[in-house]
Amino acid sequence: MSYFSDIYNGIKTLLTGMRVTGGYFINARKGTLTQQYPDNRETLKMFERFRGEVVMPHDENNEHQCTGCQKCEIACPNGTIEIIWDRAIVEETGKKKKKIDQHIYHLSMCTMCGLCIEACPTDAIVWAQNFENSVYDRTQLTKVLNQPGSKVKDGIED
Amino acid sequence: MSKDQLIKSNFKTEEYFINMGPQHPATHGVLRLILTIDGEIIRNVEPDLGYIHRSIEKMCERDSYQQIVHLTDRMDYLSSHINNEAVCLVVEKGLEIEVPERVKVIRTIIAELTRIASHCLWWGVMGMDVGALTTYFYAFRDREMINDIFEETCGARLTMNYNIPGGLMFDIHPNFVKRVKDFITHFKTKIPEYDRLLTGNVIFQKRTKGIGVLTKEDAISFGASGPVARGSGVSCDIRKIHSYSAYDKVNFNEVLFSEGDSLSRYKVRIQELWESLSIVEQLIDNIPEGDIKIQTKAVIKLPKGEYYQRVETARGELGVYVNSTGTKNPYRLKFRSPGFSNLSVLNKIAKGSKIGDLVAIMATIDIVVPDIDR
Amino acid sequence: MKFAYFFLAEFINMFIIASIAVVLFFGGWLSPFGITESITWFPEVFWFFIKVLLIIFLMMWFRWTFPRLRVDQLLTLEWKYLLPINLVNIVFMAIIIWLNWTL
Amino acid sequence: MTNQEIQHIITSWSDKLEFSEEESEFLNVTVPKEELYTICKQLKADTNLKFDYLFCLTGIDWGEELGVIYHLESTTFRHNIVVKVKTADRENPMVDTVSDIWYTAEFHEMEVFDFFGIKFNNHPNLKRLFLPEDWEGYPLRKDYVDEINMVIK
Repeated sequence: MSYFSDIYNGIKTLLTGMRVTGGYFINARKGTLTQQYPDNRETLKMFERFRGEVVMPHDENNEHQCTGCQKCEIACPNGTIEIIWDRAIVEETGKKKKKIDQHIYHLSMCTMCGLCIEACPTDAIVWAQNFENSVYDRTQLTKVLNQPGSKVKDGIED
Repeated sequence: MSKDQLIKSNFKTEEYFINMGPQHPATHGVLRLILTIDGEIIRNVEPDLGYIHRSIEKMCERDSYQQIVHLTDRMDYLSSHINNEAVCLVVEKGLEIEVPERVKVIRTIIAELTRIASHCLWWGVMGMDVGALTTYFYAFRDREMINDIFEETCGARLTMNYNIPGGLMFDIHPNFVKRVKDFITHFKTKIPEYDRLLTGNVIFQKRTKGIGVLTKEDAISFGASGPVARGSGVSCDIRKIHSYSAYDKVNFNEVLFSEGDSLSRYKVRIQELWESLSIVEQLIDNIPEGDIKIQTKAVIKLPKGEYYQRVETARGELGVYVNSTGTKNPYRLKFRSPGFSNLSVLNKIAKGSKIGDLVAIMATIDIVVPDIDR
Repeated sequence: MKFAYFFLAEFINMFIIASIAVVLFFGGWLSPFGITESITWFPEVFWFFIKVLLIIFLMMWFRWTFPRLRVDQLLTLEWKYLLPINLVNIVFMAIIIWLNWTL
Repeated sequence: MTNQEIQHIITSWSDKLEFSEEESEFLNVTVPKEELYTICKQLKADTNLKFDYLFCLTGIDWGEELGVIYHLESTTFRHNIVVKVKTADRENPMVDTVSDIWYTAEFHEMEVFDFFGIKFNNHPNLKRLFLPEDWEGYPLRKDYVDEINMVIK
């Protein structure tokens, strides 16, 4: 009689389902993955490869490693990076050498594809793990990556 | 006068249109369906697309081959790694380079993890579409572990862009193998739980069994692929037929069910979770040593000709057609996306069913709208 | 806030249903098996609320675990499964009262 | 079945076909647009070929001509063929539909119409699929210009 077996099967499967959720209700603490995000800012640690935004590290002498070769600018698919560069005379050799004036990075256009960092021959730009990028005005997302007055580290050639 | 005619002569029914979407929680994105309904019965479904069309194909015509890869992340964002792989494979085919074994194995592992993550999300959303909210949390809990693995190795959770033509962007993280093994042991206990909670459930069976039946002939003719076609008994697994990467080195079964209804499409995906898990398990212990990329030229120029590469994403067959004239940009690049062909099935199988079933049918077709709109 | 009122109504509905069920089938405010019958100062409303909350918990547990039935399937369930059970129950209760059975 | 055998079978159907295997992994056959429908119908119906799975339909702008490329596979024999059709008329290009042979072509042809403006005769529901109805021009053509939205590097 399928009518009664239907009832039996129905009740049986319902009870198995309720046992699964009931078990989790009792062991609610076990295996919790939830992170209380804004409250755990101090302890929150992102993975080292996490792509937050592109930054240009400077050392204590305010020197960076960017030679202004523009490979990142060419590699970028959507024009996120613009480099304003100049030629300056190097005192020792007396030759003209390329140097960056401003390394402009439009975070608002960046898709975090990582092609610029892949393309950089001198590792001048790296990923930062910062992800809290919300601002009230879009123009604030346009950043100049090299600090004012900085210069390229000695001995960096592309 | 027969009973039906009597009813028809006495009760006049009127067909009318309703819009489902574009901002409807059950359409899985900005997809608008124009439904012609007669009471509760669906008479016609017409999808209205293009709300998030970004014209990726046109953008590809001006981008270099390295830059195209990251655009494919944004197509089917749930199997982004497999999309990347497709473009990389077609470029490698054009340049006639053979990537190292290590690259192939790592690509395969991550592709299968992507498939598991995608099916996990689908399972949660499937449960939610038929009204069970708890499935969503359980599925996301397991998916979170995979996303963490990706984040540690690739740097991003969804739009990974880990493949480049010629290999991988960087090597796997030292923790990768351990984390994946942890995940396998964890997930093996969870799939039976999925079954207990939803698959065997009497309400779920009632909602999916015999609903939205797609016959084998229709599945082939509509160009359906992936779990949608395999639920109808069409053997179409690209991993088996046109094997790529390291799929020829692993043992796995192509999951086939012949009923063609929503339940069999559901079962295909649940079985595929097991198969993907077994593929990962076979490969994770013996990732060969070696290089992680072959250095390509900074400007890749494909020789003149036409190239076609098919891969199996979580939703079905993704084809990349590249027509090159020998310059650094493709002359024409076409993505044959699985979602687009699978969506065209919808009108055929939803016709005549109740309006409440449409959501369940759409959930089993597993629509990702950016994949359709490209 | 408008939505909150609507949703509140739903939960109030649940409470009402649970209260009716408790009063009709679960002995209302009486303690189960008379465990607190001898304590005269014990507030009987305590048992009432415990029972109501238990039933609400059961309803929520069921609600969040399982998929929803389609409307026509829900009607099938009500007319073909729940109604016959109900009728059997009435006959059974009549027999109990007729034979003067007690627990 | 090898490409030569397929070519041998198809050659007997018409004398206006051009075959090529260069620069592609599949067997390519260029079909005049008047014969497209009959050739496609035969490709599916022939018991030795049985091309029942249209897995890709691409519109393409060759500069001078517009074209449609059909990638076909047989699910029983697993052999492939690529059918190409070209039309020189850029103002009012017309190609026969194959949507009653392979149902999937219905959607794909709508997409091609949307982006290339190729009209398909006898198509059941030919309309703009992605773009709004009042969109001017066909964006994937090579001569399409849109000063506002397109950024040319």
